[in-house]
Amino acid sequence: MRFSILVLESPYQRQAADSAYRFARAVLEKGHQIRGIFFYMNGVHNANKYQKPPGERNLGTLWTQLQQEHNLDFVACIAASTWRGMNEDLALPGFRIAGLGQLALMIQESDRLVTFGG
Amino acid sequence: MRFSILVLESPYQRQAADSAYRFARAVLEKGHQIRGIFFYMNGVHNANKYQKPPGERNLGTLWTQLQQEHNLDFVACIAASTWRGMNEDLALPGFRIAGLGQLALMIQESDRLVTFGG
Amino acid sequence: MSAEAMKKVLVVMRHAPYGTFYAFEGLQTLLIMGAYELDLGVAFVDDGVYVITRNQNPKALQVKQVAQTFPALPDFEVHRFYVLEDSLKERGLTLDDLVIQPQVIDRAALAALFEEHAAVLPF
Amino acid sequence: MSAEAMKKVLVVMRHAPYGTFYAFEGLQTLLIMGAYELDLGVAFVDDGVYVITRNQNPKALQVKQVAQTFPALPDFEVHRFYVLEDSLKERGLTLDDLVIQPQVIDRAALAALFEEHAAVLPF
Amino acid sequence: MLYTVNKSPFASPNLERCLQVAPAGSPILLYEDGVYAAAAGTAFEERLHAALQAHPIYALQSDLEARGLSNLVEGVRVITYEDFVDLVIEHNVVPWL
Amino acid sequence: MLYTVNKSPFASPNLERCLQVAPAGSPILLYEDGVYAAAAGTAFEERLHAALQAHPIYALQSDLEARGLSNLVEGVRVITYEDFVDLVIEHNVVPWL
Repeated sequence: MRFSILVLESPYQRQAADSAYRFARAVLEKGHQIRGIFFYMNGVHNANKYQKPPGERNLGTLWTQLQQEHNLDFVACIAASTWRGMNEDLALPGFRIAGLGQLALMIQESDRLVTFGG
Repeated sequence: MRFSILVLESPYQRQAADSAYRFARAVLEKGHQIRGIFFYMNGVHNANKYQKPPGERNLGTLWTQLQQEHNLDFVACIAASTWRGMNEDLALPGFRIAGLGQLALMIQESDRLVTFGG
Repeated sequence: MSAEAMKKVLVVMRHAPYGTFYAFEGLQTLLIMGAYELDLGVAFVDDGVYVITRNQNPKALQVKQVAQTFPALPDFEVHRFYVLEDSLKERGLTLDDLVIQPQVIDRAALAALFEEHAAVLPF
Repeated sequence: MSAEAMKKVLVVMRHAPYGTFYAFEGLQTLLIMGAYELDLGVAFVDDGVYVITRNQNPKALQVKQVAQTFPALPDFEVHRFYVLEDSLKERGLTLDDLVIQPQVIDRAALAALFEEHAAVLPF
Repeated sequence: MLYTVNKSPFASPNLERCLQVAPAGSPILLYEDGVYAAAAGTAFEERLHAALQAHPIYALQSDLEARGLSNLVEGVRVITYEDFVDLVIEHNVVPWL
Repeated sequence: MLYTVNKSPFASPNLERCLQVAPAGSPILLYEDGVYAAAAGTAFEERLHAALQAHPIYALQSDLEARGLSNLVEGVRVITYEDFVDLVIEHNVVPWL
């Protein structure tokens, strides 16, 4: 079965981004597919390459590893990024910045959409 | 009377940062002093110099203007910034990045602390 | 693509406007996704009914008015609107207080609506 | 500076741990601010009582355990701890369930506590 | 103390919890989504009416206007940000976030 | 549909609202701070007990463990993230955020 995931919150303020990451891992570990993960609203802060939580899981690094291991499609919403000061230069490898249309495509091409938010 | 303000949320997800800005403006318009504004937790995203909400108030610009007009002390917490990928290079003019001790000093040297959060 | 083949997506608005930006971002989602081959609906539930009340004026907040865009949504291929009856009543609101006239549904109808949709997007 | 001249600051924990990071950041605040000339107290109210419950194990979440640091706070010059009686009762908790033994206070005492403090920091 | 509440009474128990703690006479300020508690005709009106017997209750004008709320529970005092500043000068703040 | 709830029942009406909408038989998943609803001995226990007559109710193990919750309302089923994935495969999701 093919999943897409929508993330609406930044790391380190609310648990949503952590939950989304763990859900994504579990989907892949069970042998299912992820069509894409769309980072929207404060979710775009997940892509920040300078985040560095001392002595804890770095959610940015975890996302990038997950993306690279499984060649996933990670999209940070371009509008939400522009509002919040996220851009290509600040983004971790594996994240692309593109429009909400990508979320529409993910929904079209998935069996399930699961949203994690505030 | 001397105020300090604590901001716990980023712009554009919840109203807290907008409310803090308007409260700060009102304090100054009434002729009172602001000892400092401390940006903590997701509040550090207020300092992001690339934020660009199309056709709306740019809270980063508004903060910078306010800081410059009144020579205020704006501090983004260094720990919260490190976690979230905020740093000197990404920060707007007028924001400095420093420790929670600055919040302690603000509290010591103010008559009132007002917190705006999620 | 025929309407029957289009995937049904329901945006559920449950947050009041302005205090958070969920309603604003849900609206952006509706405006964009209508351009894709999706059969879009939107349901106003709990504080989400406040998203479409009349007379909103956020000029002093310097943010965009949210409600005014909803009447234009049919031009963006969003044609199905629902509001939970109990949510209106709890807030003392009637359809006259709203900028659009969604179909008023009860809780059982809302649950049935969820069943009909391939994806439910919460805002 | 004498204790009498020190400004009294009350950190109020009202959020449960882990679902949000308010409790974690409130704790960081206590750890740092004790080094300054402030007379610090902390009150656990509503879901904030869950911040100091025993047996927390967030290893699977890969985040730091919050409760375990509270017993060390006196070393950081935080000496006053309060918990709202009704908040404990509502959650079926007693002092035995907590990692520290705050002073149990009722609502009137909490309100009086607010009055005594120069600043109230909500987390 | 000035107790401030920024959440809708339909989405959060914060105002109710705050009212249980605030001693009679303490002013309550509703702002952001907290102003929905001031709207007349809702299921919360009776609770707010009771609270008004014990507390001065203020609601922030710009937040009311943004949300299109003009028909308010009788007794609620509409104030500006400048009045908010005056209240904070008069009373220290308990932010019930 | 699988209804998912991530807020504490003491800090949000979300679980109550969700239960009012979810038809009998629909599974409910508690995760993040939502797992506090599964704790035994709280003021919410009776409500959850009633809900268990109508719904299978699941709580996420890692979120329970993080919060030190092991004494749960009888009938709540503790599941892993992998079980969560299975539930989503079986049922489409209504996230009651």
